[in-house]
Amino acid sequence: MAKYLLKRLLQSLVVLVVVSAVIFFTVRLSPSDPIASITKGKTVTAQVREDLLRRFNLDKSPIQQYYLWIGGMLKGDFGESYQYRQPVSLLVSQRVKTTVQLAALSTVLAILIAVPLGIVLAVKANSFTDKALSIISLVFVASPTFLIGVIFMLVFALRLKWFPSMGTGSFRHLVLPSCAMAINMVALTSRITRQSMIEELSSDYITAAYAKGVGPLRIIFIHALRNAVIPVITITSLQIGGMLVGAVLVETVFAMGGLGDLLISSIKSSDYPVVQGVTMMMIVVYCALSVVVDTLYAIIDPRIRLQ
Amino acid sequence: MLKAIIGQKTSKKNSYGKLLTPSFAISLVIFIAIVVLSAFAPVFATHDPNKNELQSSLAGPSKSHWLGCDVNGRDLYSRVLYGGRTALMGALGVVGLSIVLGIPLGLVCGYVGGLADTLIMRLCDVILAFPTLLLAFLFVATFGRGITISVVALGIVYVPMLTRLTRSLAIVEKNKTYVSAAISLGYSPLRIMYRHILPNCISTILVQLTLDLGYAILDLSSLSFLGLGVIEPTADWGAMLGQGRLYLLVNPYLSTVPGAVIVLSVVSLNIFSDCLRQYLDHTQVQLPSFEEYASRLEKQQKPQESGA
Amino acid sequence: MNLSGSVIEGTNLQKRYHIPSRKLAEKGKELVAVDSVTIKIGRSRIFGVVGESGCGKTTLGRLLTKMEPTSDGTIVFNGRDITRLSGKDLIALRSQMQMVFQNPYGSFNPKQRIGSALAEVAKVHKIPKEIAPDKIAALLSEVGMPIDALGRVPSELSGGQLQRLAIARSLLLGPEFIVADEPVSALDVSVQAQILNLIMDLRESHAIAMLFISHEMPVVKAVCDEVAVMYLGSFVEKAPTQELFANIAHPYTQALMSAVPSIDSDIAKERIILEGDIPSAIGLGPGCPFAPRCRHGMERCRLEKPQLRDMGAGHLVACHLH
Amino acid sequence: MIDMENLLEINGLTVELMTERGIVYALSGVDLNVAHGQIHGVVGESGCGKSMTAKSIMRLHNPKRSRMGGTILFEGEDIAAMEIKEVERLRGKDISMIFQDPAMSLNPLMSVGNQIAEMARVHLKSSKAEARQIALGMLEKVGLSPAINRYRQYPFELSGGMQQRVMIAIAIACSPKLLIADEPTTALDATIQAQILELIQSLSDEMGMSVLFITHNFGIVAEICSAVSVMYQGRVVETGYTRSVLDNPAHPYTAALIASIPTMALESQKRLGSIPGRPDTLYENLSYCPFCARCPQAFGQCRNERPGYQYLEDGHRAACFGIGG
Repeated sequence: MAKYLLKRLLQSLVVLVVVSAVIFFTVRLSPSDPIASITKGKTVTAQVREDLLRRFNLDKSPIQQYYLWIGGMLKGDFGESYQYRQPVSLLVSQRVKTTVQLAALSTVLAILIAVPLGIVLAVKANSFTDKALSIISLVFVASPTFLIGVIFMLVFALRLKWFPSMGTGSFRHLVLPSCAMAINMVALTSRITRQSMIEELSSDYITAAYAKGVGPLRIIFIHALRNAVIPVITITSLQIGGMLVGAVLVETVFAMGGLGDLLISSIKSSDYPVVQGVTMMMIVVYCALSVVVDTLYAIIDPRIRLQ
Repeated sequence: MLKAIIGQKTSKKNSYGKLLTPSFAISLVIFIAIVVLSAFAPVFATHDPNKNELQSSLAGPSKSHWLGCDVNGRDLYSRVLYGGRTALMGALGVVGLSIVLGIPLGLVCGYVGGLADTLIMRLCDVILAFPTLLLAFLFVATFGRGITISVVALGIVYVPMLTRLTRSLAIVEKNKTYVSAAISLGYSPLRIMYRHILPNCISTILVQLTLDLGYAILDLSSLSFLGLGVIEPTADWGAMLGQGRLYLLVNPYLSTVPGAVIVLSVVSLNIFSDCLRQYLDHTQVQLPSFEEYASRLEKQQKPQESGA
Repeated sequence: MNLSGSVIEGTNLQKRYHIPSRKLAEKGKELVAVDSVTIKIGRSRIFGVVGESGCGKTTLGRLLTKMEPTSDGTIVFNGRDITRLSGKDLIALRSQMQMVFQNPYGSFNPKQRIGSALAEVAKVHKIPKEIAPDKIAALLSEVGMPIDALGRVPSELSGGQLQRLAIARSLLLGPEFIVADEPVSALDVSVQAQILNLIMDLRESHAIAMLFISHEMPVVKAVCDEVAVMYLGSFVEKAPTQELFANIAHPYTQALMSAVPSIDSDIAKERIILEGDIPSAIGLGPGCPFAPRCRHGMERCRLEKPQLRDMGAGHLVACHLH
Repeated sequence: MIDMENLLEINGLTVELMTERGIVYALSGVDLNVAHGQIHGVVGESGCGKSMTAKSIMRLHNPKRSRMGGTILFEGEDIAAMEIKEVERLRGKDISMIFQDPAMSLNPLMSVGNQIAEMARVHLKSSKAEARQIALGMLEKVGLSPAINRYRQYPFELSGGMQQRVMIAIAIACSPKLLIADEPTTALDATIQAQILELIQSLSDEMGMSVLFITHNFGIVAEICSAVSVMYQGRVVETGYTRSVLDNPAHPYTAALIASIPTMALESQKRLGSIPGRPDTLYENLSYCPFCARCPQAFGQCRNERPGYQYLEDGHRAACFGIGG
């Protein structure tokens, strides 16, 4: 088990190094002039230009810049924003709380609803409830997060005025955005859970368990569920990536000023240090969560744990 | 009587795993309608989608403007039609790119294996380390906004997913006896991959592609919604929704109509894909009860009797 | 045409696989699937190989047909050394040696009609268009299938029918050597008999050398001219069929024979039940591979691997008892 | 053969299955008796309904996709008419089952010890510690030692033969009166098959347990079964004591089947007997002998009527018009 995890950790470390290079050098391919972004388009004297290039390490070779960037990141220094003239790490730390709260709340909400729902639908497969809910979930899977956000805002904030329509601060501010994000995940996860449960329930070892005289409840919860949950975990881990992006969209809708807002405004103003830094951070989080998920696999499945 | 009817020999053809179920037909009709309306937008549109009529800014539905106008006074109905062109063509581009690169790469990885497989799979790992839209964000940040950049960026993200799927299917097929038989008959690897393995994987791939088409519509509209996709004044569902949300209380149609069209096209694609999968996967076929079966047979019997 | 009359000859064939094992204890060890096997099959002869799963019988078939490269040893086909053959030459050789597989349901591309599958073989190997249809028709009647089978897809046919068609397909190119890898073990008893009869007929009419792989003693006895018993990669006993079953010499062959459930009441037989599982072929020791399960196991068996020795009448045994 | 000492009496069992292509008449009147302590073989080729019979006794069919007729009397009680709750109490406790593919029949995520202990927990309401002791004892009993180490292992760590031993340990954990063995050795090698057969035979002797042994292999029947039923197309066509059936097969199908088996006694290179044609599909509820199309002795009556049983000596019976008359 320890060996498996170590191997997995090393793997993601290698991926992270390659990803960091991809991010850094992709951004260098940009045809636009970084000084123009820094000065917000104003023309400056050669002297000022020189100073700015030195200040942002732009006078060095790309390889050296990459080296400095990586070295800085390891020390917690993600560089300095062009448009705000503040350290990226400071900008991020001011906004990260909102995004983390949003993502965590919606994930927990989604899993708490989706897994039990999926189990019920699998047991009642092809009943009226199953069919009706499957159509509803199809619609929600197909609805972009931002549309759900906009509709929630229209109905619950603007018309009914139950919740604030924008900003952050209280728990009430979080309700609509996290529900908007969760709904998509509930739809997808419950579908996967249902499918996976149905498959497990029709497998040979379940027939054998019935032949042992094991009752239906024990079969569903002790035998089938553990096996069925493996693909659910896979999908959830993939969704974590989608969720980080979903947070960006929902934050935009509800003007929450989180990491997403920062990222989008930086893209629009070619603020490369922020784009690089935030992208890299998101991927680190994504990779870390994937490792957590793989640990879960190992805990559940002896075939992974013992080999 | 009943017993005798049930005893009738049924046709050998599989009669319950039908593709043309009601939900399949409905979803197909809806999707084709959306495609036709967007493809022939100039025919169906009532106005020039990019013409500003500031006097009718944010106007509600009326005789001349069926769904009202946006803040610049552009006709919403016409823009939805033209927006479909952008969304559908874009999604088609994304999926097309993934087909052109993903399927051959997947076949080579799965069937040939070895060093090529290892290298390609590691590359896929790196791309998949980026959550879907994040790589697109990076591309847009670097090369600027625009539909082409968005399509290429998303295409690159979709390729490894299709490569992985094709690869895993190819590995399953590779281990089947008929592939060994083909090798022992002296067939070339290219023939085995394209004539034998691919036809046996294609149905599963097709199911995935229809799903991907829906996801591509969603992802492209997300980019446009954030203002990172199409450039004004090009009509696009996501971008329209993004602008419309600022006037939610004044004219909710501005965001809800493009939103509804997005949902409708993606839902129909998903149902389409679901039906296709159920049709291909025989274990998913829902069987009638004995009573239903008997009454069904009785119905089939009746017209024959009356005809005779 | 060489003088000895053998179609295919494998000498000291060996196949080793490296184990990418994560278990430290097995690291760097090799799986020896086939170990120093020498085999020679003449025209119109059926050579049977019996053994349990994992004994290397299938690998041996794949080595002889060049489906897999050998680690060591030489293969001579019709007097020509084909051990290192590759690329275009190898593909050309395929028409002369064919395989029939265990699972008839899987040996045809499920998406391809039988007719198109047979036509493809003819097309790839450039059998002229004028001849191909007649040839296919003739073969179908020979294996006892109606012409309308050509319009079917594999899922519409039964296992026995598919196996007949698979045999017809392998004969289409006029091969001189066929490896039949458990061709009847997936079939029901009554159908199995039909296919075995067919194989015996074809051997005569097509002058084919055949390697017949099976895990069932009675089946091998029914069709083969010569039989080898294989255990963990090596032949432990090899003899002409009559001779082998008249004087079974190796303790493993004896155990295998005794394990065959028989319907005959009059054969009073001694039951030998082997203890334990078939060991894995990874990292075998220096001694006889069967020694740990053998009831006659001696000190010498654990230290020295017995070689095949001729006991007369072409009966070869690898055992220190003989 | 028909005596009051029967543990299991199946009379006129029919099973119809709903499939994609319509109704399949999987079983059309199966009659089968298993005496106390007897190992009773059921032989037939694939699709003849032998596994279906086994599943019916355990009521393992999906009730929505199948319907049953006839009676299955187990110790005088009709399983076919029971509530599913009652059947659940029988399953595993009085009637156990082992399957063809042990690798697929064991829960991959549960240690084998816990899977055996589960039987004691469910049926004997044992405490955790008691169940563990019972499971350890069972592991020893089926020859998996040291039991302490085996207890903790998972199915994927065991070979096919050992997995089947675990299945047997589960099956006998509550000392059932009847063990249904559905082709338990088909997936195993010859030498391992011999081990498992010996294990089943000795357990049956030791525990006085009846066994319904389903197989396609007449050799196995000859070795371990005292009585045998031959099935064809959803019916038992011949029943009797094993030697009686093997030495004097009364039904043409049984005779042809036995003639087609390659045996060690047979001279090599000789042509084997074979049955022309293949079994029909089961989409029709036949009103005539299902074997008549392939039978060399068929005559007019065979094509119009279903044959009833003709009785020979010692309980040996066969469903064929060609006998006696």
